[in-house]
Amino acid sequence: MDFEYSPKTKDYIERVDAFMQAHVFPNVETYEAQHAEIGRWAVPPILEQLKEKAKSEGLWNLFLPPNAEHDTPEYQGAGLTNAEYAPLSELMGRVEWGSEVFNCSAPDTGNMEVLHRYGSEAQKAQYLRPLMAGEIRSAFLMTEPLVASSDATNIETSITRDGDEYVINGRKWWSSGVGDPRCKVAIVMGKTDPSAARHQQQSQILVPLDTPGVKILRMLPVFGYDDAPHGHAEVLLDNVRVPADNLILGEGRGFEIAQGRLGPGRIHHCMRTIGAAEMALEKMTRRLLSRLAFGKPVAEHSIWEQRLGEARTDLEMTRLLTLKAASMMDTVGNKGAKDEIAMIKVAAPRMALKILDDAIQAHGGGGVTSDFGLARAYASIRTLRLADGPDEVHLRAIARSEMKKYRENPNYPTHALAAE
Amino acid sequence: MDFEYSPKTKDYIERVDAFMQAHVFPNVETYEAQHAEIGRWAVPPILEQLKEKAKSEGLWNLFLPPNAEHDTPEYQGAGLTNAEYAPLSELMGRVEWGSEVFNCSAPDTGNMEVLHRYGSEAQKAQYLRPLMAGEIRSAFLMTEPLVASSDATNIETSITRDGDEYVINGRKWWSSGVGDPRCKVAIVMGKTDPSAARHQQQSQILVPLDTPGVKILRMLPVFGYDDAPHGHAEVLLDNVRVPADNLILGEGRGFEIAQGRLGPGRIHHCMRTIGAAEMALEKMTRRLLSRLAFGKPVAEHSIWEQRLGEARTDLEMTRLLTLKAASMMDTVGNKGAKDEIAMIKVAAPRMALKILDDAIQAHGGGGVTSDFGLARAYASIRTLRLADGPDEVHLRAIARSEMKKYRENPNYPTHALAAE
Amino acid sequence: MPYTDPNIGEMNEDLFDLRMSEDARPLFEHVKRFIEETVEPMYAEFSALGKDKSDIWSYAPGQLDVLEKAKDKAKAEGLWNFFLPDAETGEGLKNLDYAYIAAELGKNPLASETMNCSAPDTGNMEVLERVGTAEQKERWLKPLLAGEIRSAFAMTEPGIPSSDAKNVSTEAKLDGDDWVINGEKFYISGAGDPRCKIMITMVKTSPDAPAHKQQSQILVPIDTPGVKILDGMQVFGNYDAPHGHMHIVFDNVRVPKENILLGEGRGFEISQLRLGPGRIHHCMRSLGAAEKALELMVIRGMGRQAFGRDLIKLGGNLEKVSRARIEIEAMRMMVLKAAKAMDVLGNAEARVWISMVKAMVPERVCKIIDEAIQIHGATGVSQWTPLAQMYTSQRTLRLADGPDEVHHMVVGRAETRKYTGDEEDPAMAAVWRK
Amino acid sequence: MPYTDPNIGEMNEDLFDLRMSEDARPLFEHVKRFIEETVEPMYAEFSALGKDKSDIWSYAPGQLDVLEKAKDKAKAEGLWNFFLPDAETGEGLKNLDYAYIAAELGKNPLASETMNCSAPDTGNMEVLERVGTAEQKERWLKPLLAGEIRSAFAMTEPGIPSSDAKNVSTEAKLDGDDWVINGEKFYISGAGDPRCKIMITMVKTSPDAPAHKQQSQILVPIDTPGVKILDGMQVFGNYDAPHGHMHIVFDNVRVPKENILLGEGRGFEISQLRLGPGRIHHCMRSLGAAEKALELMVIRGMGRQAFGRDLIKLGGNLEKVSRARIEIEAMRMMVLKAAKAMDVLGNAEARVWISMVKAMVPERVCKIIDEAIQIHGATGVSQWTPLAQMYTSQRTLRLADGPDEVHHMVVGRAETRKYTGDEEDPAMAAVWRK
Repeated sequence: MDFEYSPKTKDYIERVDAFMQAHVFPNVETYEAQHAEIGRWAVPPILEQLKEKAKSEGLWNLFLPPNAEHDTPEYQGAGLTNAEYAPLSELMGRVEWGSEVFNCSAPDTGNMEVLHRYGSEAQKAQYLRPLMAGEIRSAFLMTEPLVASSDATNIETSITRDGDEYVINGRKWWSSGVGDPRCKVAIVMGKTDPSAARHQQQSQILVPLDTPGVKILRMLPVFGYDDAPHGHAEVLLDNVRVPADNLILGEGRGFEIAQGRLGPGRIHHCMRTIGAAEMALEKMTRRLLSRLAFGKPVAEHSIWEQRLGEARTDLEMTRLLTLKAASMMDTVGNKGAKDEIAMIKVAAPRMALKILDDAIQAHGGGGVTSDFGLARAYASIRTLRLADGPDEVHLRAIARSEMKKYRENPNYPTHALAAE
Repeated sequence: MDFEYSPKTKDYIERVDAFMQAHVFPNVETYEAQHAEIGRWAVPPILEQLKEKAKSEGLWNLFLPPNAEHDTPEYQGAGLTNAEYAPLSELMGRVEWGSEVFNCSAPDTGNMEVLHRYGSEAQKAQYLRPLMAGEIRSAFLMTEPLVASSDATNIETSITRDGDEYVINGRKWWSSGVGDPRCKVAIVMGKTDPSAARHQQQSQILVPLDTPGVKILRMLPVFGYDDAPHGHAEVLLDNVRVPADNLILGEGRGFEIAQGRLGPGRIHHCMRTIGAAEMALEKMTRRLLSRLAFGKPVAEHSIWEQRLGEARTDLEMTRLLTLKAASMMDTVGNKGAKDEIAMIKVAAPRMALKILDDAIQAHGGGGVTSDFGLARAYASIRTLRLADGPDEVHLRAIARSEMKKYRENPNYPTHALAAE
Repeated sequence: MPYTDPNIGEMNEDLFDLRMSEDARPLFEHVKRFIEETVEPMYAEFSALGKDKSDIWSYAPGQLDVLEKAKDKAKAEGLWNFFLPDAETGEGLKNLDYAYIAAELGKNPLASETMNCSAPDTGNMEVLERVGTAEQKERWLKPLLAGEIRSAFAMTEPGIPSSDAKNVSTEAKLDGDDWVINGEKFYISGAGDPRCKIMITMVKTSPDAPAHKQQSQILVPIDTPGVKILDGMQVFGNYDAPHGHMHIVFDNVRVPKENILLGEGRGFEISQLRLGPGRIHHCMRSLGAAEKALELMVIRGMGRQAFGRDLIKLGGNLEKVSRARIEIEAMRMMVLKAAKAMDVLGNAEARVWISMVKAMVPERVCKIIDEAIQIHGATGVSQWTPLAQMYTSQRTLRLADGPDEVHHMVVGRAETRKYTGDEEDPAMAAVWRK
Repeated sequence: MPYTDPNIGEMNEDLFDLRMSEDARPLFEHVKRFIEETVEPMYAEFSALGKDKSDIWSYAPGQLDVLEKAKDKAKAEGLWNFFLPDAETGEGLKNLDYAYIAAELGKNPLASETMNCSAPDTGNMEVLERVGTAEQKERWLKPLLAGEIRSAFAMTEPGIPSSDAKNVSTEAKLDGDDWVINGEKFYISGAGDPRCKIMITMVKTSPDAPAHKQQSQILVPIDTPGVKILDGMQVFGNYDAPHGHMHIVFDNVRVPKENILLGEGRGFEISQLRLGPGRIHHCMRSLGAAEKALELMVIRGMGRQAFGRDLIKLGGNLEKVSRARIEIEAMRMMVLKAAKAMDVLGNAEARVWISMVKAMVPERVCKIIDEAIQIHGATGVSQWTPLAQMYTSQRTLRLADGPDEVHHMVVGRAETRKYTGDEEDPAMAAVWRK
């Protein structure tokens, strides 16, 4: 076991951090000023400028791990493994739109991975190429308002074959990214065969957002935030017709595809969350040092020392487990890492929310308003405890692994695995 | 970064685990039966038999890291670094007296490290040799009942030079291991010069326990446990005279020595604690699977799934941070690892106590009694939140490191360290 | 002020009778009925009218008409200004009785205002009633009592930790017959309302006086030149418009010398008047929010299935429901007891009780709402349930009127004073009001 | 039994008057004085006499004499058996009044016994009083009421989760004129006392009856052949001797047919009688422990320094003190309310309130004691403070009388039943007693 980053990772950490310090942090205000000027659902030009710059420095598509089977000169990432990319994701996560600068933002990352692995040549040419070039953005339409989507077999949108086309009908929500004017295509999950075996009913299909019948009903606020220009949409799919070739991989293979996409996405979210927690801890500490109450710096009120100490401890533990999960994905695959991924999916947002809540408290009225970005980060990370399956589902999965050891093998040796 | 153990570590893990499965777990009952028969303050013979066996298999003194400066053919450990030893410590910690089988139990480990590093040749010959051979045991007399010993400058025991001797006067408690009939010597912390600079007042000195004036006032219970035959004593030092040569390193160097000993000891305790937590989680899971209530296995009452999931998550995170701290001690030294050591000192017992408390709850009346060892483990690990400085002191130290970044350097770049 | 033991941990018998008094029951029943029969339909109409208004800082055409109509009805039925003690006898509703009523008022966002019992006007009216000059009463108290105008209380400042009220730094200097005020305030609640005409403003007039005598309170008409309303403060992304929590700069604002309340350096003294009751009312309203969240949690848990079981049987949800119910009942008793303590011991003596509930209630209500959000999945953070909105407003309460930490200091120090007999720092109470 | 809404979350006015009744005050004052003047000095003497006794399961010479002397005094002063309702009128102390008194009794470990009001005798006497035959009363109730013997309640079994009382598996079979009992019980509290003569034993007599009609309760004299007391159960290393929590095997124990209480299959019915009051008393005593812990925490925090400051100002301790105080006051009100609910609604209807406090109090008191341990450093876990002992006994309460989880199920399901109207599972209440 070795807790030092490899020289390659260190090099990337330095480059990404330097880029953040030199170009991203100093432009946060620019971004906000431009955004205020051009309207909620437009993209501040600074973002595209920064993307060009990052691309020119080779800090681009860092998220896409090497894949001998599917990599081609045209379609390949920067060659970083999940474990190598994870700390970079944290660094980017310190600014809400930081990941996008490096073309590493959700849900594009997941969609690119899916297309890279399972897309046909035509699908790649049409969608993967511009996505990897950062020319367009994309969405993933999975969750539905009318069913408990944490149990994905509940998904009800229908995808029905009709000649050379599929006809799609259904209602989706929490379709993130749909608000962005650059968002051109969505991957839609739905049922092609309701009579098939439980895990073979679903398929995934590519739907250009300008297809007739795709109706954006409205943008959903998260707490008071619209998360513009990204946005979370409620989308009606009303007799949407797309060519049959838009189906990914084949009918009934929706689950298979979904399982592949979840692992890396969760790692990325967790690492970004850790980055956000680092920012909150920094802001909290600076704030506590800078303010006096009842005759001494608030930092010296001892309850705050305890909170700072706990914050740092929780943060370090969570980061390590996330890095381990990333590393396991590289070495034993998504499936072998599934418990660890479930663990960080629960642990990272909880940790960050606790730190953010304390940071809000330390900032007084400034904490809940927009001045320090804390309330907004809280709202956005709170959503992570619900997205991709609520905590309860993941804890249940971990518990079942725990039980399985003894249920299936009552003679399971005492802690053979304890120190593995 | 690499989360796999090295082949060497894996080999040791296998050997220690195999030894535990083959010889230690099956003899827990033997130990208890013998202990019940021979009396509280005698040592069950099985323990010495197991020690012989472990020694013959080369599983001996695993805790003592290689030290080029001080290692000699006569005085050296098994050659494992802190990071290599840490997982073994966890495996041993699954049984309360497991560490001793491998001559790796506290406070001997700390005392041996001190003697190995700072002892004179004569001190080594007299005490280190039999300690490393497992022939005698030892104690460390630090904490005092009358002062807040978490602030070690408060220690009041006096060590006064008188000709060729030192005369020691003071009262100590929580002197662990003094109950053991094999315990022959103690390292005593006290003041040689109350007028010196604050951190140069203290010294450490070797005191054979049969020296006149060493009075064991009584053994302290922890909750209801006497922890026999190990035991925690209150000791009066009443004009205790020892040769001047018994002083370790030199007058006023007590702090220097103390700082060296704390790091590894804390890692060991934390890893043993993690082993105890693993045992508790296993017992809890098995129990929940085996009992029915209100028509279904208790394991399926969903609150228990949540607790199991959280337990596994917390356990994994804590283990990783502990391993990282061990690794940092090897690479950047005790001082560079001080924050991480403080973090695990707080995190590991808290994690284990939560899991033990849930496990107690799962066992009903059996949980608080002696049948499953859970109440006893709870009592003993609860003490760890107080020993070696209470949580609050360590959290404070972590908080101060956090503040230092910004206090001393207001221009500290935003999270340059975030992903280090 | 020598500190007297607030009877915490003691068996002061009077504090254990938490029944509503018989006298208050008719009012309580009347208010309940009025909300159901008049306020609720009015609120529905009011909301419908406001649905597409373009300026969030205004009222849509017709909105104020329906509101005024309901206010007139309340006035006609005698449901008006009942928060205020009788001007002659000094007697008013007991705090305990008001607490029961506040729980009802909390059930509709416009209920308090319809009966002219809404914050921050209530505190302002109380202050004017008790310490206002005849002229001040004529000019400001009268229209406030009539419900013709609204008001704000300008206390909190962005640059300093306002939980220690000694820090207030907006300065007022006498220049001839005028006070000249310079400074910056934020979270001035209610100042966004177009009907808000007057602000009671906390200022530093006497920097050389002892720490607790430096502050004064001054009446500042909101249209005075130099009062610059910069923006509303968002709370988790919401402006809470048109009420608003405004960010205001005082730039050489001149008001007549007579606008000072009570006198120079007496700002703290006035603050004592306004702190207790308001906090309790907020806490009672918070309980209403917690009840609502629990109700939503149970209904959702029973109506939705996953993995073949009701959600309520998954994820430890039943225990979460139980813990929520236990907390709610415990909080209810504590709030009522604090209200009773104010009645029996007086506001000053009851302050430790008040701090107890202030530190206890919003934090725990946030936790309950958070659990309710969780069982709703993504719906929980959206506008399809009131939960996200409720969360943000309860979260804000943990900072308003003194952050939790300050109240824990008050309670903790009361505990240590049992052994030391020391006095309390009076600054530890006066803070910003919502 | 159709379930009736237990008024949780509702405004049942009677539940909000938590004052001690006037009638009870003289008794309350008398008990308080008696503890101070008689029990405390007696306890000091009792403890001194027992200091070096060799057999922990015995009383040292003289110990019982001083105890009996104090008991006689209590009897002479009329402080005797006041837990019991009047045999003729059926009226007794209100639960609310008893709750206040229990808080006083909790202040000394021998106070309850000195006034013949200690568990598990109280529950056993109540049961005998209500359902015993004339003969059973003569033989067992009389000496219990006179304080001549003590008793135990044998319910919990090691092999099964006793929180679901349907699981009880010790069997009793009729063989001629005798019941023959076989099985294993543990945590039989009080059975270690040499004065303990009788056990009310929960057995399964009717395995073919419906689930709730299989159990019966039978009187088993502790000296009956076949009753084998194996050992005491340690609780965190303590035997709590000589009272003890015993592990007992029933090996072909024969008792006469007439020893059954009430009748075959009526075990659950009897259990309903004994559950409510006992739980409340435990909770009131727990509060006493929490107050004690808080007191020790504050005193320690103020009297000890580190890093140049009082401990109370380090480690967030002042906030911990505040949180402890808030919890204690909230718990006090909840326990009193549950007691009042028993008075107003009856034990069965009040069961949700009882479960609320049972799930709330010991868990939170453990937390408070744990904080107190923490501020004491290693002293906190040793015998130099009562804290470790208090912790273990409070921790055990989280399992006794039904683990927290079962009580949360009771409360959670009551919440869901508001919407479904379903009935409750009566098994969810009857559990082992301490």
